Amino acid sequence: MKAGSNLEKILSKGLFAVTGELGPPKGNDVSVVKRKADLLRGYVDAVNITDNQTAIVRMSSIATSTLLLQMGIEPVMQMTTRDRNRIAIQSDIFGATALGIKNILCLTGDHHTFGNQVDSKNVHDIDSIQLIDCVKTMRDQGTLMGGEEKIEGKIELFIGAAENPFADPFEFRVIRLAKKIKAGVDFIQTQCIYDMKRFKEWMKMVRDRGLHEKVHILAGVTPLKSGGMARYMAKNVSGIIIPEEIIDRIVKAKKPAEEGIKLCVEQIQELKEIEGIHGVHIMAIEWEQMVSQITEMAGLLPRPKIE
Amino acid sequence: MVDFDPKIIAFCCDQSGYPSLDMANSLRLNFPKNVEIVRVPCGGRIEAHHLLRALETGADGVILFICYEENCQFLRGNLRVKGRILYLHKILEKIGIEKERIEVCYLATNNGVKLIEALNRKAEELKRLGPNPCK
Amino acid sequence: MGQIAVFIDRMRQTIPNSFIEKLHPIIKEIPEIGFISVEEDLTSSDAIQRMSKRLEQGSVDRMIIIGGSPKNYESSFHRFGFTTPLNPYQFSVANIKQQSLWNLPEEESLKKTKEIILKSIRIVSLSKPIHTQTIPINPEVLIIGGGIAGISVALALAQSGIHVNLIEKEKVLGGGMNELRIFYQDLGDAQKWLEEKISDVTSNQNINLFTQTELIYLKGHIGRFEAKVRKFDETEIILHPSLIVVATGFKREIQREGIFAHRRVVTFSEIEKLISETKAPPLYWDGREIQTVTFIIDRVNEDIKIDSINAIKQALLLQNRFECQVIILCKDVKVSSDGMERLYRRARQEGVIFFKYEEPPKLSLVNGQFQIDIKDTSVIKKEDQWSVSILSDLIVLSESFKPNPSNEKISRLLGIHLGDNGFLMEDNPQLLRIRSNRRGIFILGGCRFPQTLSETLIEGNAVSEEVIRFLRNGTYTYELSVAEVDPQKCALCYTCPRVCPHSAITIEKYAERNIYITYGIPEQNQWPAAKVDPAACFGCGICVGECPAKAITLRHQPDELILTQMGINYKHNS
Amino acid sequence: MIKAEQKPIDEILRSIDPYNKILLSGCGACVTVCHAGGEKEVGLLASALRMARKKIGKPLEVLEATAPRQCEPEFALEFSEMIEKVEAVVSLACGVGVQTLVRHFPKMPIFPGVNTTFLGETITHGLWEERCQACGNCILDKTGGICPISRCAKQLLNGPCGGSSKGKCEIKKEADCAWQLIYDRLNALGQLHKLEEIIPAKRWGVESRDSGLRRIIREDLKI
Repeated sequence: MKAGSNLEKILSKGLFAVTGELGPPKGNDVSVVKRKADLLRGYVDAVNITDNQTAIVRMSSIATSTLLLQMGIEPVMQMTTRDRNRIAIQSDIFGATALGIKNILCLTGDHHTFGNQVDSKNVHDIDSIQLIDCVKTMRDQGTLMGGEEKIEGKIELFIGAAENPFADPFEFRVIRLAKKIKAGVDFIQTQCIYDMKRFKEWMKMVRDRGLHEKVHILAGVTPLKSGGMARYMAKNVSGIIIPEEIIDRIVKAKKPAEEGIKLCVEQIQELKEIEGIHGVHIMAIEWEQMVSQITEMAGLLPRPKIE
Repeated sequence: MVDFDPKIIAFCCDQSGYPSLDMANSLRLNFPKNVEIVRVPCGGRIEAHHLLRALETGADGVILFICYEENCQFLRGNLRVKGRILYLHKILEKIGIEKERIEVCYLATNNGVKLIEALNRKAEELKRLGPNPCK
Repeated sequence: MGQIAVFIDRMRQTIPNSFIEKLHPIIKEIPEIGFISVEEDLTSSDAIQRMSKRLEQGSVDRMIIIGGSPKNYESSFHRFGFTTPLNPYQFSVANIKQQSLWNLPEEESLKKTKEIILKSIRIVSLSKPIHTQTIPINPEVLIIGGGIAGISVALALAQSGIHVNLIEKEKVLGGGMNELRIFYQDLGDAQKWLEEKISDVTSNQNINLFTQTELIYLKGHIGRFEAKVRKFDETEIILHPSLIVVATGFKREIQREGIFAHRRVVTFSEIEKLISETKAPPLYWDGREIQTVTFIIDRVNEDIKIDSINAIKQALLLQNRFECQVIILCKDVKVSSDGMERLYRRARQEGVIFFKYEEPPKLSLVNGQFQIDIKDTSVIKKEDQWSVSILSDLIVLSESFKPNPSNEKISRLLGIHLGDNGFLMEDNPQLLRIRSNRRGIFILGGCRFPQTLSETLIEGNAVSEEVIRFLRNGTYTYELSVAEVDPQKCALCYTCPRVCPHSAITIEKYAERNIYITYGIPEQNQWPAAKVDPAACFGCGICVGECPAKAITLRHQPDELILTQMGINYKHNS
Repeated sequence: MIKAEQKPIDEILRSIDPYNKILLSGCGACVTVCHAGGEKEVGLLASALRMARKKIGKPLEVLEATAPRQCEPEFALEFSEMIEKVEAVVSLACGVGVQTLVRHFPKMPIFPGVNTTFLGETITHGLWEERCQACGNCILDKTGGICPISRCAKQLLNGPCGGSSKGKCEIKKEADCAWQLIYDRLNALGQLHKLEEIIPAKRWGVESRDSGLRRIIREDLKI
């Protein structure tokens, strides 16, 4: 065991993992965190706590993760390199692990110009792959990044990263995954998948390189609420591909939200069958109440308890 | 409206503006009173600083008589000067001078009447705008 | 500085004598004035002669004319070959015809006239003499492209004793002309004619023929080009032509899809070959006797007339010589060249059927024959148009005429413009279309636009004439009324070579680095700067207006002349 | 070369508001090439400033001068005589040239007339693009000659982010994704294996501007 987190245990036992996602409040209102966490409790193995997602200022992911720990839910703390240099990153890791956080997701982060502090200076001291390397060094060598300096105590973290099979250049995406594995990543959560054909193509490339045996891949899904949302995402969010027939299906449905859930469940079932997929990551953005239904319908319940 | 004779500097391209001017002269068309003619080999010769200097040294307005687009004997002289005027208009806006004081008028060789009409219209317009405040 | 001659032109009594009398005292006040002379009509040849005599006395070194438009004087001086002892640039015109000054109230008119005259005097005082330059030129020409255009010019030039370098990319000469077997008018043997021409070229002492050869680079300008060509065996030769003729032709292309891929759908070139090689009827193709032939034109090449003319020529032959029934389907019949209208009328008389179409004809195979369905558009109302079905043994299809793929490279190497359509561009539609934007480079034939043989030959004559006239004297003289770069100020920003419409500016090593070496400075001691070639420059002044370092001046119209024309005393405030 | 853009005239006017006689100095090097501060721009701006001030009844006298390269001390000192005659200077040179004047004329107020924007190249006439951030340790050998530090919005060193779409960057849709360019180029060179290597974190704090004032010292050249 590298960190002994619930997520790590489930994945290392070869069980199909389910993770969820929680966006912290745009302020210090703890009740928001509690309400959202309660909606996820028992339906997922761990919950991603986003780190100022889309560069919108929110409660810090360390604080929110700690709140979750207090509620008895396992967090996956996201950490972006957008806002922290390597001093802040390592200091935050000390703090996070001291507070009992055991999962980390290493990200570059959305560009600051998408957020609500466009005048800020982005840091990008290191990138996500270098961050993985940094955390691994801290955990496995017990030293700070790049130096011989010993850490007081022991860093135990299950290291995750994201990967987007739908961004370009397509052929580079697998190379990049291999680099993340080389840097020391333990699990991967993918961008939300709608274009199943392209995803399967990508997974084949992953398997051809034998990467699926070196890392746990959790396939990302996001239920579509409405035709409008599907259209918006397809048009405006780079790195998300939504095939026309899926947009069509949601747009033409009598109850689009229901159809969205149904589609999501179908997708999970299809993803489960792909060799090398060890779990799903359900990103129900501001729609956390649906996670129970999705996991139920997809036959992912009850979630295993491992001591 | 202020009653004065606005001073206009008219740049005439040798291919269109000047022949049109000759035609206007032969037809004995009536000019505004205060016009200085500058003959240039091509619209492309007219530099941005000539135009600013014109305004600076006492002209109330400047008008450029150059060839229609795609009709420049030197292929792109008229397009280049058009670009310079766009740049100048931005400067004029910034310093609070009406950009109408610098204007381009496209002519063919035989547009004597159009040239005079443009000059007279310009004079009227400048009377409306009043004297150039930067003289 | 010497004195100024003043000529007053009454413009055939346009200016009343009374006005001129009033002018005299005003002019006399001006200190620089040498003499005043009044003429009735300064654009007449005898007045110009008188003027010339007066100036030869040598008491003045510049002059002004008080009269009408400077353009009138310039053109009549040019027409009568007026050469003054004065430099032509130390001359200015006070155009008092403007606003018919003599018609204004006296006081105002005299005041204005005086202003205009004083301005002219200021201008003429500022004007510097501009001289001409003469360079020796070799009677040597480079022709790029050995098609009929290049061949015809090469032969004409060689006959006049000009040394011609003819380079051709392919192994054989002839280019697109190899596809033409029968002449349009007299239906004579075009190939035989071409072969004779080619053998003339190969045997001509004055023509240096390089086949399988391409141009690699070009330096220099008119009269002094330096061209490097590479032969098929990789050897490179440097040529020094004075002028260049580009005649690289065009390319034919056909896309055969669906039914158009059928063996009995042929191109114009194929049917031309078949007709010329079949001695007597019947006509066979693909093992089948051909009795009906349908031409479909205007499917591609909508604005090119070669197809129409070819179709009519071939239709007549098929109809007369091989007793075929010919149908021509077209959008428009384009016969706007010499004698073609007559040919078209003859084709109609001989029974060739013409059908206009708007929507593309539909083709299908019925019992081994093509069935072509079209709507007859001779009725204007759409609903009254009925369908027509034609059965045909053979379909003739036009190939599309595409720009030569090497045009882009040629335009880059030679600094000549490429049109949006990919063909090389003539300088200016108002001028001779054989001139490129660059002085000394001519374009002719299909590289500018696909056209008929006779048109190409006419263009070829025009080019030959221009070239011969230019090379006749062995020297080239041009006025130095051009743009000039101050290499000290040049920032090497590449603005001027990019904006020059005539590719007359290059960045060259020519400026002198070391003032102690006074002449014959070796290249390593020169530094690069933009350089305007005076022989190639047209003096438009675009580069002057663009230069961010103000390193370029227009010699015949520097800033001070423009500011003076604007009425500014340029020294003030600058 | 250095690329710059002229400051808005109103901003320059505010800087020189208290003065009645100024020197407008241009530079014959980089800013001339990008049409921001050469002799032509100096002339234009001088006219515009004079006109703007005449309009509000506070005439301004403007001397104009352009140095071949303002960031050399000797060229800067050539302005000495003119600077004695004026109350302030507006320099159209890049930030470097402005500071060269500042260093040599300690008592003279000197204002920048351009915003120094980036180190870039000419794409076509009138279009310049950033190419280098002077990070102090060139990695172009690792990235196929295309710089992700200046051309990737996130300065990623190990491949494109999830926002690379059809060759374009999600942050500026008109910009090419640097990593797409790197991929294409290494692919064309047959060197895709270079992408498998992890490029280690850069030593920003030692090599780049984060280290404090950077200097290049060549003892052999010192006079």
